Amino acid sequence: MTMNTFEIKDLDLYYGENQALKSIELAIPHKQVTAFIGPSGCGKSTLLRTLNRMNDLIAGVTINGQVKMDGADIYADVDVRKLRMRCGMVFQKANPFPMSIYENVAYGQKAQGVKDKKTLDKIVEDALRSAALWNEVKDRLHSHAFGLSGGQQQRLCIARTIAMKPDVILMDEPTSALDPIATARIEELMEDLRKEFTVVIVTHSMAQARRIADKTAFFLMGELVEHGETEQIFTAPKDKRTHGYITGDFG
Amino acid sequence: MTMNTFEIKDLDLYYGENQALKSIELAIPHKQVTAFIGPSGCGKSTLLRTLNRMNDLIAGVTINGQVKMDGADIYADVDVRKLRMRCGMVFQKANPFPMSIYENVAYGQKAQGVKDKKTLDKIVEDALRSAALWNEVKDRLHSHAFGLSGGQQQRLCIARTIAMKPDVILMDEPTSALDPIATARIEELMEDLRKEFTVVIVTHSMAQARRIADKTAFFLMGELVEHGETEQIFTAPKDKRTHGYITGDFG
Amino acid sequence: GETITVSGSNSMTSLMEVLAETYTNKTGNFVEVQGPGSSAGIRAANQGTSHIGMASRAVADSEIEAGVERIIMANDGIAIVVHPNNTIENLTTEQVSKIYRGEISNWAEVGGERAPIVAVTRDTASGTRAGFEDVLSLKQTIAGKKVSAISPRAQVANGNGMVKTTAGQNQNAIGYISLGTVDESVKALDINGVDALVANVQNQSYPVARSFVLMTGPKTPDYAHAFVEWILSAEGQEIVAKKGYVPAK
Amino acid sequence: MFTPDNKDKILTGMIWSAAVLTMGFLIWILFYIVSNGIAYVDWSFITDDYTRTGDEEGIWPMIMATLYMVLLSISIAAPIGIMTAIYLTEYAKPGSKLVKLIRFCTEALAGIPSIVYGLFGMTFFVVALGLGFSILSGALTLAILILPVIIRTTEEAIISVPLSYREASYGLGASRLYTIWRVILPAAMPGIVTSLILSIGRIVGESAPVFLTAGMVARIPDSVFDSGRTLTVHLYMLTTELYTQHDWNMAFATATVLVLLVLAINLITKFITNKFSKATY
Amino acid sequence: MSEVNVLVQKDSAQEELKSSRRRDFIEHAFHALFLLSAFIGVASVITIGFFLVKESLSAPLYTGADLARYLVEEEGQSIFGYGWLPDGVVGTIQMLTNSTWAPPAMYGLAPMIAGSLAATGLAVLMGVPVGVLTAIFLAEIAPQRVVNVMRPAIELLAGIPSVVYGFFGLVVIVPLIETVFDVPSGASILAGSVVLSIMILPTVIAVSETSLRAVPPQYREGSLALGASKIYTIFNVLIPAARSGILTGVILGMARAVGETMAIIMVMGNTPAMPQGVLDSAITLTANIALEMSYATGVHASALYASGVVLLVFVMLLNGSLMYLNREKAK
Ligand SMILES: Nc1ncnc2c1ncn2[C@@H]1O[C@H](COP(=O)(O)OP(=O)(O)OP(=O)(O)O)[C@@H](O)[C@H]1O
Ligand SMILES: Nc1ncnc2c1ncn2[C@@H]1O[C@H](COP(=O)(O)OP(=O)(O)OP(=O)(O)O)[C@@H](O)[C@H]1O
Ligand SMILES: [Mg+2]
Ligand SMILES: [Mg+2]
Ligand SMILES: O=P([O-])([O-])[O-]
Repeated sequence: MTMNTFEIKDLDLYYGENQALKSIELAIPHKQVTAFIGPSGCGKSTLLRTLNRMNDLIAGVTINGQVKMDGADIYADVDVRKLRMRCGMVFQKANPFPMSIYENVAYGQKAQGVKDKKTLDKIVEDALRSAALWNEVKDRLHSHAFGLSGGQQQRLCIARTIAMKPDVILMDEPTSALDPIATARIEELMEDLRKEFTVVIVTHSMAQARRIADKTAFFLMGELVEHGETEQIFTAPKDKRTHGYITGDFG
Repeated sequence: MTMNTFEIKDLDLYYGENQALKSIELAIPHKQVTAFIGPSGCGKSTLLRTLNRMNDLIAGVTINGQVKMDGADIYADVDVRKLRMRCGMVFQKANPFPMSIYENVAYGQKAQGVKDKKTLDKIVEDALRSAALWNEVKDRLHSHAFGLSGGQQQRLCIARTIAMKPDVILMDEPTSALDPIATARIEELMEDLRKEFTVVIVTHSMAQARRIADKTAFFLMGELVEHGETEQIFTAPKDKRTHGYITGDFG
Repeated sequence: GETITVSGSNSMTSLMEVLAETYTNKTGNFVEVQGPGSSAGIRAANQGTSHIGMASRAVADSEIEAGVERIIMANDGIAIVVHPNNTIENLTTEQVSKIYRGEISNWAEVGGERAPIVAVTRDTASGTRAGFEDVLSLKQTIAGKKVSAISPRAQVANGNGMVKTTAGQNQNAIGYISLGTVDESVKALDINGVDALVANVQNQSYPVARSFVLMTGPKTPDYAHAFVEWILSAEGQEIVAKKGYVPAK
Repeated sequence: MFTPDNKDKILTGMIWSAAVLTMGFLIWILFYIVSNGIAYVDWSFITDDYTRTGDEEGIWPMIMATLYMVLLSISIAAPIGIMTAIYLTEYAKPGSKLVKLIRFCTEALAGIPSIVYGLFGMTFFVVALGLGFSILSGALTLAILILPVIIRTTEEAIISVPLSYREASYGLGASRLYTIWRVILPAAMPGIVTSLILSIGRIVGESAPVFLTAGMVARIPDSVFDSGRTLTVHLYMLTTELYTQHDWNMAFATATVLVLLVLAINLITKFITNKFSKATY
Repeated sequence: MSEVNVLVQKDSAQEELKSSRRRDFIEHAFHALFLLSAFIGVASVITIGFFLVKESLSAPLYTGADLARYLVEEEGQSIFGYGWLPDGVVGTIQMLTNSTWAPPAMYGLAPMIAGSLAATGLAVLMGVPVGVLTAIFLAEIAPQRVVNVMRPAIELLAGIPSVVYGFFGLVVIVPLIETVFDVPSGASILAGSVVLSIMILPTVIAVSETSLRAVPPQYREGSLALGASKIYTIFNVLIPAARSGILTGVILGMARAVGETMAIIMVMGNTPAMPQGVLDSAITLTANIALEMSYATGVHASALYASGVVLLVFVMLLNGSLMYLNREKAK
């Protein structure tokens, strides 16, 4: 039996009147990479943001159904901040804070009240190493994060997330704004991350899903059409619509 | 001998210091569909906007090299307004004006000083027919354009362009914000357009390029890597990078 | 009708507006009254920018150009006012002068309770202030020029009403206002033992008084002169008396 | 003691107290003015003439003078301001020396204290140009004073017109003028209306530059060359000449009318802006 | 299609694309009109500056020649060291540093400069924190319903004429200060700055709120996704990111405070003496102009225009520092 980090049951989500997710049933396994694919507007990002309750920030969102993380219902008795510390998130567009590289990585720990310089130094170094960024920035930790290239910024955001020592990393199209070389670096990095973390990634590139994901879930207009082993989805889809999508008939 | 609508010679384009196009050499043939593909930020939109001098609107753009339309250098002694009337443009996000459907389509003609109601009525009807929108809107020509769906708005923008009786239609990811059904409608429409117009389309969907384009040009980081017959590009690319891109190794 | 322009003293405007309105209703000639201050009135008369200038103080020969005439239209006492709760009833002119010079700064020094004095004066554009300074010799010479001797620590109010509001709400305040505007919200002090009453101004026993002066120049038209004459007539002077000022005749 | 949670609580407390303080001041001021004044505001107070002989004590002439002042200054400043904004956004090369000069000057205009406008207006319009104390002198002075408000707000409104409209219009071969007239100005209209109404608020609220240029005659002006007393100038004069309880009541009543007027202007702004934005979007 | 045909078509195409001067005339005319309008603002500033400077020139000249001599001979004040400078410069220095305002003899602006600076400074000290925190409340904390009520209310605060504030200050704040601080007179710098701080609130709040709302949502999301609390996010990410906007609000508020006249006249006591503390009365540059302008002539009037120039310089300095600080940010 594989362990599941998330278990989603009968999840509906509305933006005001507009239903963006329709009775989603999905289990996301522990220490594996799960990819969400599907055409624009199908609800991939929405579902991802449901996992760390990022949708709480949007006014008028209604959620029905259940999302369990390690058995605990995250929409019931869970401290949102703790939940978000355990589910780190990396966004489509790298969004480092307007401060130094060091401050960016230390940010989450400082927000929890960690002040000790030694502890922070250690955490920052470890996180930057895990994000494969240490060698590139170790001599300019205190220069501004905006001086980094797009790909480096994205890795910085990953480092910032890793520094929180999360269990899960949620990524929303983390490479779609990057050039091929930077993309390749991030994908390599993900190979390492999967050893330690449960990774959920939204991507519009089927090639990418195929390269990095263990499991793939295909969405269409708010519905989860099909999910399963990545190889099976791409080579032997059960649903006609999945087939249509991966062969490029639409989207 | 095929005729070329555009002939681009040794074109460099800079946004300030930053070079976005590097010595582009490309001919765009008459009454065919040419697709620009390539990863995000590779310069597809930039090149497209060079063809009707839309980049003139952006401060700090420097252009070196030559773009000829039907033999006339469009960056030399050409009236920009006339050029733009001959090269209609359709954008990624449908952008109808905040006025009625009729006014939207008549806009370009009115801007040229056409006032006669009959003439305008005729032009509007013809354009809406060509854009396969007439049946859907003929009873509400004077209601607000924002009441149309996304796909209808995009066809309205195409109609607006056709009403100018252009020679060329430039399209920048015209379907990327649309759902699969609306996309299919636009692609059908393009089948008709190719009979009358030279069409240049930017798309991020290789499947779309394959479905609709006669010629395809592949760009990478500001360079034109390869161009030729669509079939040849997708089945027998000459450049390793093209091959990598279309097989999904990156992007 | 014609429009007659009158400008100058702020203290005189309320009286002048009543006169003006009565006159307008009577003759149909409109009288336009602007009240920025006495000095502006003198300047307006000199430059001929208004038909009639107003000053609520004596106007020296040196201040006016040839051809400008001065006509006293009324006399007015300047009441020295304090908060109604103040125990002081009487001050001498010398005490008042010292208070304003800043040499006396506590009510105890003049027989009152132990409390600091808050002296309130008018702005330097004011004729009331100039009249007050004249009577109490509050002038000094600096660099060969005559300037006010009122302490720069005295608060400056830009109208009779502002002085009255301050004196009426601050127990420690002392101020001076046109006698015609005194009411129960403040207490007018006796000066040198003489009550601040219109009658005492008339018989010249109340020392702090000044004249309301009208000025006409060579450019003043006849219909404006007619207005001045009307003010000096029995009918005009009756209004002056009714408003609480001392008629000139 | 200063755990992150406690710090949060303290800061949250500070934020709430600041908001409460702000609202408290507002309610205090409004309540004080209106509660003391509303009893004396009635129809005749608004529509009567103002006389010093005591038979009529209305504020009608001041309302009229205020109205004249508003109309005249707006009709001078609005076209200039809007056209300047158009120049800055649609014609001038961004970052050029000329734009920098114009922007520096409008910013300087925005920052000049209103008393300095008064000084200038008195020296220039009243004396040098010989316009005298008149509605015209006042309106010209106020027109310069509100110019930066109109320019800045209109500029903001024009800039926030989506680039896509511009692209579409130019893409259809429309000229710059046509694009401005048909697309940009209509879309920027709510912002322009806001700027005008902000300016009206400013005109209604100024005192020093008004009485230094337009004078203070409490009569309905016959023409723009007559002097007039605006409501705010009237209130200012009332406050410097408060003699009797009755004067106080009149001052509070005038202040109440002013506050209500400002409130009305704000509500009209909202209304018109909403209407325009519904019409275009 | 034959080659000849193609060539003909190309020729006509070339012809068609040639620029024409048809409606260009109207375009140019309007361009000129717009440009002309833009220059009216420039012309106004230049005219205002020119008039003020021209009218103010005789004051420092006079004070330079006469006053300096007087001060040395009779008051024993030292002005040595300046002797070699031109009269105008000596006069300007005298005017800015001398603390006696006694027209028509002495025109020291120091008390008014001090009064303006103290009242403005204190108002900023009190008003800015309250304003910025209220802006945070509106942008980040308050529920939409509260915002819908508060924002128009604050706009109303912005639209109330300053005379009304002055009136309120005169009858409410001034007596309040008398009782609370047990001072002889409440008409003081403190009263002035309390009134000013209320008056600058709307500016500070509106501009700060706008810039807080303009902070890209990615920053907020990024921070919250790291498990930071809302308050931590506000103070550690949002405020630094909105810094330049908040600064603009503060500087605009300061400009408003420096320029305020009518409210200040009613509550600050207007004493032309150097203030010794915040509970002292004081006069500002603006109040002094408003009080004396109506009658001043000659050198006295020049001195008032000169205080106008001083105000103008203040405002330009504020504008300049704003530009400078914002440029630092942009880097
Ligand atoms: N904040 C929001 N308010 C209202 N509707 C929203 C919001 N965010 C998303 N939606 C709608 O919800 C649907 C799903 O959006 P979502 O962003 O999850 O799609 P997506 O699959 O991530 O698409 P993409 O590939 O373009 O990122 C869309 O129809 C979208 O318009
Ligand atoms: N207005 C601009 N100012 C400065 N740089 C720009 C501007 N527009 C585009 N660029 C830069 O020029 C390069 C090419 O951009 P372009 O928009 O042409 O790419 P694209 O191929 O259309 O990408 P996409 O698929 O994301 O639309 C990018 O690096 C982009 O950042
Ligand atoms: Mg998404
Ligand atoms: Mg593009
Ligand atoms: O009458 P005054 O206002 O000049 O004192």
